[in-house]
Amino acid sequence: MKSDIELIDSNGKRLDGRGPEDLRPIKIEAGVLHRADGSCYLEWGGNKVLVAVYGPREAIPRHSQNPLRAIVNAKYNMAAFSVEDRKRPGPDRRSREISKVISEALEKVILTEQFPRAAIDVNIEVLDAEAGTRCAGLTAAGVALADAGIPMTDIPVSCAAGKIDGHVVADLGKEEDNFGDADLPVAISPRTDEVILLQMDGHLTLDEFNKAFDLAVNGCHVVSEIQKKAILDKYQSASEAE
Amino acid sequence: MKSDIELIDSNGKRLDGRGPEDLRPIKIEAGVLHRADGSCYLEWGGNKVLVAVYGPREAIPRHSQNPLRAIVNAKYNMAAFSVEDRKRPGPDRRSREISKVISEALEKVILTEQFPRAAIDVNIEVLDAEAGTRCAGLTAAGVALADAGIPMTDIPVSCAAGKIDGHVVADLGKEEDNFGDADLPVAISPRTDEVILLQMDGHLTLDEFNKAFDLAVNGCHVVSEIQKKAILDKYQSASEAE
Amino acid sequence: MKSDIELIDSNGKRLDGRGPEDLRPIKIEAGVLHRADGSCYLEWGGNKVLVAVYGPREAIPRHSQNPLRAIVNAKYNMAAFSVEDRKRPGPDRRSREISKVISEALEKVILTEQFPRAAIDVNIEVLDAEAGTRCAGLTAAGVALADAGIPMTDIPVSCAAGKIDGHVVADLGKEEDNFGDADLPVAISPRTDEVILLQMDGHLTLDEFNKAFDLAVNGCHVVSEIQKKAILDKYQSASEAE
Amino acid sequence: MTVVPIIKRDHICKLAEQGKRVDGRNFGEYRKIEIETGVVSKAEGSARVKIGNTQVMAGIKMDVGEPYSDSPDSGVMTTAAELIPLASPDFESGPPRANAIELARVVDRGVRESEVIELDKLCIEPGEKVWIVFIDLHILDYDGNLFDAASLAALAALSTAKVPAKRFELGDDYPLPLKEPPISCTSVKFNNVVAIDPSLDEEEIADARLTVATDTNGDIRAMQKGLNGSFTREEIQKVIKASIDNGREIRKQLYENIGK
Amino acid sequence: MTVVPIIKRDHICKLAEQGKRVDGRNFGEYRKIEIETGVVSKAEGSARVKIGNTQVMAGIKMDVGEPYSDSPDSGVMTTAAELIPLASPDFESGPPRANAIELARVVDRGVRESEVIELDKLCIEPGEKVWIVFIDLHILDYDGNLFDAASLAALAALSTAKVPAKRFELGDDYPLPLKEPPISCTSVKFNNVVAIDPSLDEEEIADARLTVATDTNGDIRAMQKGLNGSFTREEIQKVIKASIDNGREIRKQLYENIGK
Amino acid sequence: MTVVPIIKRDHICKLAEQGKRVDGRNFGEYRKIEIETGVVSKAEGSARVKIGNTQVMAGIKMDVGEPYSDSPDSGVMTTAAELIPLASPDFESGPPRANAIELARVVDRGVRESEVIELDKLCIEPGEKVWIVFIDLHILDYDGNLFDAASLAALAALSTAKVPAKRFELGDDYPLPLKEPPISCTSVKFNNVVAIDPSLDEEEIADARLTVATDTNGDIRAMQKGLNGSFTREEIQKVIKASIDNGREIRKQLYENIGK
Repeated sequence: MKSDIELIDSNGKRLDGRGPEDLRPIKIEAGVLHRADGSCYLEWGGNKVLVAVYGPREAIPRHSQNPLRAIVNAKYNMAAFSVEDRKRPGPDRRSREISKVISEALEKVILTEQFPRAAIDVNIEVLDAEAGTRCAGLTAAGVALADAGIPMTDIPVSCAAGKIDGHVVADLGKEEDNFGDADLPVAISPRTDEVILLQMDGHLTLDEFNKAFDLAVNGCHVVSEIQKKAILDKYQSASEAE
Repeated sequence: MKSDIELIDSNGKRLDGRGPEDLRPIKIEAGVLHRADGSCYLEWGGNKVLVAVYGPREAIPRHSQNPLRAIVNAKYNMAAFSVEDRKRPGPDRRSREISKVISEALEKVILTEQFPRAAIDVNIEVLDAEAGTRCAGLTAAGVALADAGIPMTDIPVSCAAGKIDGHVVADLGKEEDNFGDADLPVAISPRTDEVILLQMDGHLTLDEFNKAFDLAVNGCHVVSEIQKKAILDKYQSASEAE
Repeated sequence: MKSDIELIDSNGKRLDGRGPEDLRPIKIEAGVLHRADGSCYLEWGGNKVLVAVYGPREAIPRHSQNPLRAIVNAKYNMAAFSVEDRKRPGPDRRSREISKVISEALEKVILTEQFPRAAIDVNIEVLDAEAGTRCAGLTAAGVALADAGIPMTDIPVSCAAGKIDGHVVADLGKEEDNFGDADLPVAISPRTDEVILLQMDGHLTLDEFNKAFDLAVNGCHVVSEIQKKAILDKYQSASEAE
Repeated sequence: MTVVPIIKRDHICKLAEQGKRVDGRNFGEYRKIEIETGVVSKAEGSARVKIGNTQVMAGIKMDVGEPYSDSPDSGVMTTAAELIPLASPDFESGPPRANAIELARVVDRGVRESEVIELDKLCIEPGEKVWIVFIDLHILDYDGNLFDAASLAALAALSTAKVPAKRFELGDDYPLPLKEPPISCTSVKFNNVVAIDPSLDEEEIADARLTVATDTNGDIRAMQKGLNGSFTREEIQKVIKASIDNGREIRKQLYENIGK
Repeated sequence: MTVVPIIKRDHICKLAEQGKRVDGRNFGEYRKIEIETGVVSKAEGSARVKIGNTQVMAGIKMDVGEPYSDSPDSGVMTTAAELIPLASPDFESGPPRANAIELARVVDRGVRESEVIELDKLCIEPGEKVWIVFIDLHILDYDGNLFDAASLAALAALSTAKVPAKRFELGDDYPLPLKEPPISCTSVKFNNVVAIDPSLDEEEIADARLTVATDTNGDIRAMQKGLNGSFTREEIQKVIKASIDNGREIRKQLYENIGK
Repeated sequence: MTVVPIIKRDHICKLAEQGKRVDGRNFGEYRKIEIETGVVSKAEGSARVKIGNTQVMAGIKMDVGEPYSDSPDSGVMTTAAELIPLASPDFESGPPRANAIELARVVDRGVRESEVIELDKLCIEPGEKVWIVFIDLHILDYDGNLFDAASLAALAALSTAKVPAKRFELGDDYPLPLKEPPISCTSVKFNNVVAIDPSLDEEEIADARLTVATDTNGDIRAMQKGLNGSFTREEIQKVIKASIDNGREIRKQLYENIGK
């Protein structure tokens, strides 16, 4: 969908004043819930996401168990009040697809073979939504998994890049997502830069793709530092409390 | 909802001529179905209710079993043709809530610990509905459970009271329910007066509540006698048949 | 529903030129799918039907197993694009009834007692629909079962007869089905003429019924020859390939 | 899946070889039929039918709605059957299973295809507003032969139904316009005998079932074969004959009951 | 079905006999309550309420739609609760179960029957267009007493909600018109003591639960008994009294929070 | 959950180390593709596509309906995929699972985001009546690489579809207005090799999957990564290159087939 809005001005400044490579403000807090084995609250621009991890625990029903490894069930859910027009409660096709690609991405970093027949449930709740919720959800899931002490090869992290008014930029905001030319969400294992989630909608030349891909990966590394700080803060406050 | 109807006149007479403490006519018959382990047909004012009890029998699926006691599954269902505007078949939120509170009330009197891993199914079918169906259903369930020979500490019984035009009265009828000020369904174990179901909607002062509560409990005792007579009639006709 | 269309002319010719006892053109091919244990593609007039058989294999879930014999699950499904007005995907009441009567008909000829606790799944997919899909589906199922090597007492076969403009005719076409007086689908075990499926809608005198029944059974025998040829062709091409 | 005890089967079959049925009936004889109408005050029409211990309630509700686009001048009818868990230890609550769907569809076709309800007289405003007739069947006690009990209950409820015109401010109530209904009779086959109006015991061991609906002329208006057995041509003839005979008797009882 | 460990039950009961609760509270005392409003930018109104570790979020969304035919001049309200698996290891995703339905219905009745939302002021065009108010409850962390936390979150969210008239080109936004709300207080009974604001541990061993909503006059506006135990007349009186007392305190905190 | 036999995995991996695939293809080579259009008379457009043994049917149906309120001048499109149990012993009937939903959404986005259907030309009356295009995918035989087969079947069916204007009394039928479609090519990674057009055996042992849709200019129009493995930057480049090359060939075959 095209519009008359100019998404990026002649100085390369975007609607909210960001430069092409800048991310929206991010705030991450680990260990915010009492019942969950691990949890994370994340704000990323206008997005607010809460993640709770339960497990590893016996997978139910039994026929869903994998005798060789744990299964990872990410459930991405949008609160009815998280979007402009109220969303009917319950999973729709979009949320079920996102749950699937996030589950697959997380399985890559979790040492699932340590927990045969188990399930690791990662409940991702979008409370306020404003472009990029799947990146926000996966990023928060990484922190919540770490908070739950789930053994992982790395803390997974996600960031998108895209194209607006012909320019390749990082981390699309709301209008940029609605009226831009392409969106490229990427998730990586930051220690190796292996790509664990990758989707693209829109129109990119091969050159633009490469540029956008690099911006997204760079964005992942920026976010990764914020993740690590959140986990550290949690451990420090926990040990101070002792 | 308010209306211009005068629900109670200056002589304390209600629309159908009843005094404040009078119940609508009640007719109870036990053992009316062939297949069920126990059954009851009950008419209460314009309500017609049929209850069938099955069990105790093995609870299915197995993961629903309680190793220490029987589970009680009351299912309250309204026939599509039982109300003015046809009701879509199948359970709705209202009927599922009523099923839950009736199940909990019945569990209090049934000696569930005698039947670990078992289920006792109490199917309550409202064939004609006219205010007070949950009281009618629970009362009929009590008789059907007795008819099925399920061991109980007491035969549970239910009756409502409420407020109409500022007066506290027993057993609200149709217009009284629609245009009244408050409705207070109560179920008790009549030997001890212990309250096993209690709900209230509307507006009652503390004094009005106490008055309404006592009217409902008195009503329960009146209905309890009719229950006992129905069970006796069944046993007598059964032994005569031998 | 009546119409002004004359379904049969004074010479006994029907809309598509057929005589009263003539069937529409039929084409049957066995073994058309790679994954299925047995399969069949059938064209019958404007109908196009694909059937895949899987099994015998362990019936799942376990509580659906019959310890004495295999269960036969025919699933009749119409593709969304197989009818004039797009059909919502998934089973509706009509397709579930047809699945039931076809399953029962097939159970009569399959030696189910040879495979206790097993399931034999017969997936019938209507790709293009034009009157008589249940007969087409059952007939294709017979061939697919034979192709799968399922032991049977006979290859079941089906054909309908009916009444149009007061005349009894075989194998109703589209307009004949819409505007005719009666439809009588029949399936038989052709070696014994035992009737394994029989339904009738419309209005037939006893004499008309007898006539229609005989036409349908004759039609079954005609189709049965085409079935046998299709199975033979498959075996021959298979043995030539060796 | 219940395996019917071999002993019961053997017993019923042995009796059948001696020309007898478990409950002493002839093979062509129905159990006692009771028809009671007007049993639900909220319904436009209602009936409770007993065939032996089997008990079915039918209620008719009507509403005003839109016609189907391909029949703008006709009312609409719809039939639903609930095999509520009240009626049998084997019925479960939940969405209707294949048995309930087949039952509802057979009753529906019996009414619809024979045009029992004169739907063309149920048009209020062509293309805009028509009467919708809901037939709801509740199985109360299941001891075999649901098809006949449900069909008969539907017909009895329809026969006493009033169009609730007043409630919708469309003039005075009037009887639902109906044509002569066909009567459904069901037989089963077991051990090579054919028996009409099967009890539950007989249904459970039956190989095949055949329902035939016939009208006042003895014409056939609907048929439905069920179960995983077969019928010969001769057996079908026999079933049709018994259906015509019993249908006549049942129609008489229905007419007496509804005062016709 | 989880069997609550006997040891935990014994421990809680033994403490109760000594007049103590597991977390040191009095039997008539609530855990710390925190109310935060305006937490979701996309919602017309929102609130996060904590009672101890229990945490519930409520969001209000509004839309324009048709009124019910029997109240053409009134807005419409609807309440949904999701026991999302985030909040407890025992909550499963899928369609709402009996517990979620009871929760939503109790919160809904608390708002509806007391006419907290002035629905008659939410009519845009009589019989044609009215405001629809959606109350959505998300349970975030479950440590007992969901009814009170959810009710309070709904009230706090409603109290700060704006009618989004501008988005629908119906003039300027304005506060959702509300009356004084009743406050819900829940008590449970175990080992013959009655304790208000049960923690999860207490709920799991409780015999019976009673929720009482009271208004500023101390009048009763709604009650709901739950669980498979019973109350005596005296216990009910005691619960009502505690509900009136605590309701007064909680209302004060709500008003302070929403600047009223 | 099936555990793929270790033996099969070892065999495929060993071959891969020798630079070979099970069926003798090169890693950058497709199986034989067959496209047949106009196979369903009732559909507005239809196609059956085979890639090796994998077989998918797509049918296009059109109807007249209301536009979305945020695009009143545009037609509407919707895509559904049924993994009907016909196609594989592992597919179950019932509501669509995650795999079917992902498949439908990937095909849908491939058509929608590239604006293959010129929806702005499918407006009949702005804000009131537009054409609705239903793309229904039926998987008939599943031997790997459903994404490419389904996408290609959808495109072939669309390419031969006629707008059924006559049936709706809106003038003469005319070809569905379309732009040049992007072609989807899928590769998988196993044992650190990247192979295009995976067979079922290869899919079952694959670590990661990547679908890339490219247009006539070699630009990227959609991507979807799947499975629980990862790709390096270099592998992604390789996959894109192979997708551009093969996409060009497949487009040529599609155009020949639809006579363009």
